[in-house]
Amino acid sequence: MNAMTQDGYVTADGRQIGPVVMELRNITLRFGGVVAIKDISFDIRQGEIRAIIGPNGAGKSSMLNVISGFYHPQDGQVIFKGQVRPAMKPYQVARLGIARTFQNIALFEGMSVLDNIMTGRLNKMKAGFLSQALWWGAAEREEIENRAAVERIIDFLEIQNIRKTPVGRLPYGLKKRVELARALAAEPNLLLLDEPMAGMNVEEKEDMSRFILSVNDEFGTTICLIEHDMGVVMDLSDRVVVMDYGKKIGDGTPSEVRSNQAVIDAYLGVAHD
Amino acid sequence: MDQFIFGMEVVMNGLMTGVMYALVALGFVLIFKASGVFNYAQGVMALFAALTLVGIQNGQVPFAHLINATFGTSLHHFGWTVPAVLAVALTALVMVLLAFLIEKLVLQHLVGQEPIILFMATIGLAYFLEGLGDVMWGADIKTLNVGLPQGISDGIEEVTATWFGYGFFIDRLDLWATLIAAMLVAALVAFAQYTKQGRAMRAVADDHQAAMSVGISLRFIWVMVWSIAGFVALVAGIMWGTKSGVQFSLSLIALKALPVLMLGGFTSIPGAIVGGLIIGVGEKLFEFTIGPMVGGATENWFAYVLALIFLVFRPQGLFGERIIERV
Amino acid sequence: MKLTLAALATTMMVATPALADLIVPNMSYRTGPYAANGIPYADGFADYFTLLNERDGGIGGQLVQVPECETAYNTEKGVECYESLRTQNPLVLNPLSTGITYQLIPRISQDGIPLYTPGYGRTSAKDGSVFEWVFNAPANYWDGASVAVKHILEQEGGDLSGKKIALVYHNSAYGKEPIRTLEELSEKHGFELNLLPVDAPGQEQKSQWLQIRRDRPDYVIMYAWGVMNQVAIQEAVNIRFPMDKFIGIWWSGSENDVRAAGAGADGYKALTFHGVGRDYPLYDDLQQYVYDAGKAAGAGDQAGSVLYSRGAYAALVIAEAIAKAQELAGTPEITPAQMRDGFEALEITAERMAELGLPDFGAPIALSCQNHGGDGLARVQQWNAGEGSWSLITDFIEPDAEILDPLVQEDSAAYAAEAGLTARCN
Amino acid sequence: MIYREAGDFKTSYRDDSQTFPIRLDRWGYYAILAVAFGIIPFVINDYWANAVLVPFLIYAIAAMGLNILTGYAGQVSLGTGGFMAVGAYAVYKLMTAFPDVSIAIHVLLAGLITAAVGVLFGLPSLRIKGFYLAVATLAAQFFLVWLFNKVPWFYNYSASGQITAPTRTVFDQAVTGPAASAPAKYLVCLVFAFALAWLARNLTRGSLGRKWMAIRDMDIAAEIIGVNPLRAKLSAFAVSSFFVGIAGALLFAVYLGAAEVGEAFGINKSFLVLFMIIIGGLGSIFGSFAGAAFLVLLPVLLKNTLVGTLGWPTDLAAHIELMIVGALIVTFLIVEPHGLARLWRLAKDKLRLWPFPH
Repeated sequence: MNAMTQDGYVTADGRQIGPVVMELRNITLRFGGVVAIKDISFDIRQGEIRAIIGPNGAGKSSMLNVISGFYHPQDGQVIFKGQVRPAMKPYQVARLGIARTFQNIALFEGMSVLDNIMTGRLNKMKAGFLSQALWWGAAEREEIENRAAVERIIDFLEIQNIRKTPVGRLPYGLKKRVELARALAAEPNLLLLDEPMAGMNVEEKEDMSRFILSVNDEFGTTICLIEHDMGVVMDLSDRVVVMDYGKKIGDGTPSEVRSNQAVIDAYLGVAHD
Repeated sequence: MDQFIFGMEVVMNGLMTGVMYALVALGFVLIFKASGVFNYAQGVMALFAALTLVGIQNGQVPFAHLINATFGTSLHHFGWTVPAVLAVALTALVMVLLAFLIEKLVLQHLVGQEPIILFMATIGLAYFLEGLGDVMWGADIKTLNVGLPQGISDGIEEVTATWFGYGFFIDRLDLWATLIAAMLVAALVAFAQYTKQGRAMRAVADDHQAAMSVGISLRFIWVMVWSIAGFVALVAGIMWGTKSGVQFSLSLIALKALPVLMLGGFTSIPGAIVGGLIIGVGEKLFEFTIGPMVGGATENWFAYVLALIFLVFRPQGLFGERIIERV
Repeated sequence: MKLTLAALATTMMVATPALADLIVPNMSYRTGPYAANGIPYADGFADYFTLLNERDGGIGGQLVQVPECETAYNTEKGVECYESLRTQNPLVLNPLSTGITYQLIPRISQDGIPLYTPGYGRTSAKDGSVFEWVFNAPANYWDGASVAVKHILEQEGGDLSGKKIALVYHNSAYGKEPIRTLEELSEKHGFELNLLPVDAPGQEQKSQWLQIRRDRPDYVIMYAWGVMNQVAIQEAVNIRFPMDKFIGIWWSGSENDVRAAGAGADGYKALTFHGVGRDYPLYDDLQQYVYDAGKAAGAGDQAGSVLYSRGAYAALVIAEAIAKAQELAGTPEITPAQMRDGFEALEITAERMAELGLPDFGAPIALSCQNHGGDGLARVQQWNAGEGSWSLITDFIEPDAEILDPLVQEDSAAYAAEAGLTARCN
Repeated sequence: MIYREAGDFKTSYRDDSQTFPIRLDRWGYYAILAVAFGIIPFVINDYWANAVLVPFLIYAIAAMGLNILTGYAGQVSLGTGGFMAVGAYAVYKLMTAFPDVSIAIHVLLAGLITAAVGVLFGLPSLRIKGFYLAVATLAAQFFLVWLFNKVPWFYNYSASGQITAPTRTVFDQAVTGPAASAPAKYLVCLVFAFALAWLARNLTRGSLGRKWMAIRDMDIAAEIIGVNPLRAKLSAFAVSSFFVGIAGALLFAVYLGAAEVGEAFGINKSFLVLFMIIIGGLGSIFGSFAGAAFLVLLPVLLKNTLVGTLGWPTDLAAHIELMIVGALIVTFLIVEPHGLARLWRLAKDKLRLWPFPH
């Protein structure tokens, strides 16, 4: 990594990374007496692929849930685009341009692939109630416009042939891809991916990695992803936060993290014995 | 002061009524807990059980009307009567047979379906049983008498009269219902805790898949649970039927159990009992205090509103675990 | 779907009977929540016409057909029944449900079919100048309330001032019927009226009876139906309310209602507008021509019961009205409009009742264009639990016309105004 | 060989998202409409209107309403009877207060009033879910029935507490009251059913419908992708109640002509409409019609067959009718658990591939 400045940095493969989009400052999250996250701070910059890694139970998903506004931390601040984000409902967070996928796929099983992806664009559809009821004017127009946008994503993720299939019938790997499509359909500023490669075979993982990279590349989307599989993440991400037992034990480029003793211990299980 | 004493009498009667509600709710809970089925037919099962009990007791010829209409005969009774205890036992057997048939003909074909579909199947079952009960035993009102006492308990009236200067009314049937309900719950708990079948039942309630993987036969458990629920329906049918006679309306007691279930949770036996008591006392007290101001007959809706208000503050019900939302 | 329609079409054609007969449908309910009451009524209704057909060859030489239609006491099935029966040209309908009656009143008025609702239905239909097609003789709900109070007056030596009377009622349109009348009467006689509604179906009445136990009203009047009857009587027994001070309307006074409460119900009183039991000469004929011939309706086990008697009585009044209509029209094949004229000229004297084999069974009825409801006479019957039978303990009691007539006028005038009718019979 | 998508290419997204993408379906639909509007009104008699088609159409409207709430938005309700009562009493008050205004407008207003009441009783859905919500809606059912029975203003202080629909007209044709002709009643109900079905179709295919379905399928995920659960659920309650209110208004004014709240709009009605949508198919507008047809037509058909053709005693017929309906429900479930609509779709899928099933 080249020198980090206020405005960003240039990655190893020569992409220009912008200023900080989201900053998490001293986040602490408790469930009853259990501390899930303890005093963690890090930031996410415009255009980068940021990974949060750590063993099972490290608090990664909780961290993602804090970012996506599903959990409200007891202490600390979430600063989005330079402003402290007040405690919001999750749907309000979505409207700020933050989209996500889920570890245990959270697709709408009763709907077709197309409809699922269209739900990603709900916040872009503003037609009034009457227009929708009569299918007249704005409603029909925006349906067609948004359909066109969704079709571009469908093409991009190569899922044209399953468009009309109910998602309940899809295999696991495809479901993950549809979920990514739904998140992309929202044209997010910040895309959160919760273990996008969990449970996939090698081939599917390669496909998914390719998609993540090209999303970042083609749409310039900032991505924050969680993985516990270190190998894939190191190839994919620009900077990595390492968590263990709710604490941050490392933060830096993949190579920096890889040589961090605390991280190695955490992954080898040494520190906990 | 008079108001207060009368209020106490109302509360006590409310508790007794609550036990009667809990008896009906219990059947729902058993089946829901063990098989995840919301058994809409529970009320009709109570009616069917009570009809069968009276029919057996009086030596009625089942399907008499159908047979007479088809063959031009005029059968009515066998001409014997069966002692109450034996009739109850025979009816319990019929309910076991019914459970077996339900499993064999309905549930077995619907294993692994969504709850709404199983619920729907019980709707079909309710229609069917209602028709069957009528065809088998006729639609007239039948007097049910298995020897349970009814009427005011003199002892309680005297004691409270010396204490408060006003003798409380407690129906002896309600006292018996309380006793029987307590015995029933104790028996169920003992069964669930100390017998092999009971433990298997609890295992199934906890986790279907896991239970099946350790070799518990789901089919056997379902037959067993439906049999027990059939027996509970019989007990509820006896209690309610003694008071009102056995007739179609008996199946409507299910409606009295629903707010109890909301309050107590669909999966908790203590919930059903405590929920029943709260609903019983709550609706009686409301009718007693607020009822006269709004014109009375509030009990039907107040039970639901009480349960609703309660749920708004505690969505998981009385004994449910706190719901933590995850993604 | 196509199949459905075809099947329906054929079945409907098959169901149409020969046109020459007199059609008097039996809108019954042998299923549903009130089946236990519907069955004896329907049996009595059917058996009486069977007797006329078998013994007399019908009425005026015309056979009476009694097509039965099951309503299950459900208004929507009632509509279905009405529409299917209407194609058969019925002379008169007797739906035995206040809800269905209300629904049919506008329709039959339009279609010109008489409606006969003895002891139920719309009270103000008594006013024939507004309700041309509806007849509710011999008595209605308001008559019942008044007769009950008169009976109480008699018991109390003519003075009710300072007495308390509680009304336990089915919380529905039917149950609320007597309230207005009783309020007027309480003003007139100076008794205190206590209203205790019970929500349908009425299986749980503890609150109401605890209140009665505390307040100790001198009398309880009850307007209940179905399971509410049995539970109320049981609760009254439970709190040891004196049963002879507990008076039910005629719909709370069948064997079904008292039997479940056993010996405790002994002494319970109910109103009735007809006799009860098999001690009438008519039953000899019924035995000979109907029961022994295997032509009894239903299971044939209801003869002599209160509701069987009521069904038979309704059939009797209809039969008499048919005969009168035939006489007026000069032909045995009468139309519904002639049937209405028959009702309006109907006169059943005590002698005629004796002639029919039912001496002193019902009060004399004399109707006119104005008066479609008779004189509203009713008597009190008392339950004897030991013998399992009702006995009539009073003669026919006349209701308080002074109170009732203005109420009927008021309600029928309101209906006339709402429906835009002008009074007839002038 | 004709029932094909192939050769029926869609060249625009608009064509692709139309209601009946297959040409033969489209023709079938137009044919049904032509018969319903062009032929039936001229041949219909009173029996068919009052005993079969009018109740069928009204229940189909109610079923669509409940299906929007339960089938699309996933909120189980047992308050349908109570909401129908709101529609019925609203239309009664409006009819008697403003006799000169067209009944069609009264019915629509009754729908809107019901929608407002529905939103009020929908508020607990934010906290209470699943079966618990279903039971909670019973509070609305019992309370509303009690209210209409108890407050004389609702029934214009009539002595009996019954409400009776006076004669009102549309285009000078009486559609309520005793003078209404069979075709007039039928056509009014048909127009409402058709228009509302079209409305339901539009609402469920657009963004609002997707919000409802997202809430139904996974409410947490829906919220995280930006669906406001409060607005989605309440809008479902509002639209659903609007439909149900119109059904209640028509049921009282056009079909029954007179009603008493406990009898006509009791808990049985709530269950009946719920049964219709689960038998017909949750989340399907066609299913709403199919379920209503099943539960309205089947008993009439059975009754006419058993009593009319076979000559059974009416009570035996009624009891056995119950057994047959129950057995049929269970059989359908075992054959196809997702309702008549799914059965229909599967049949079509087979046909689409015929004669080469693979």
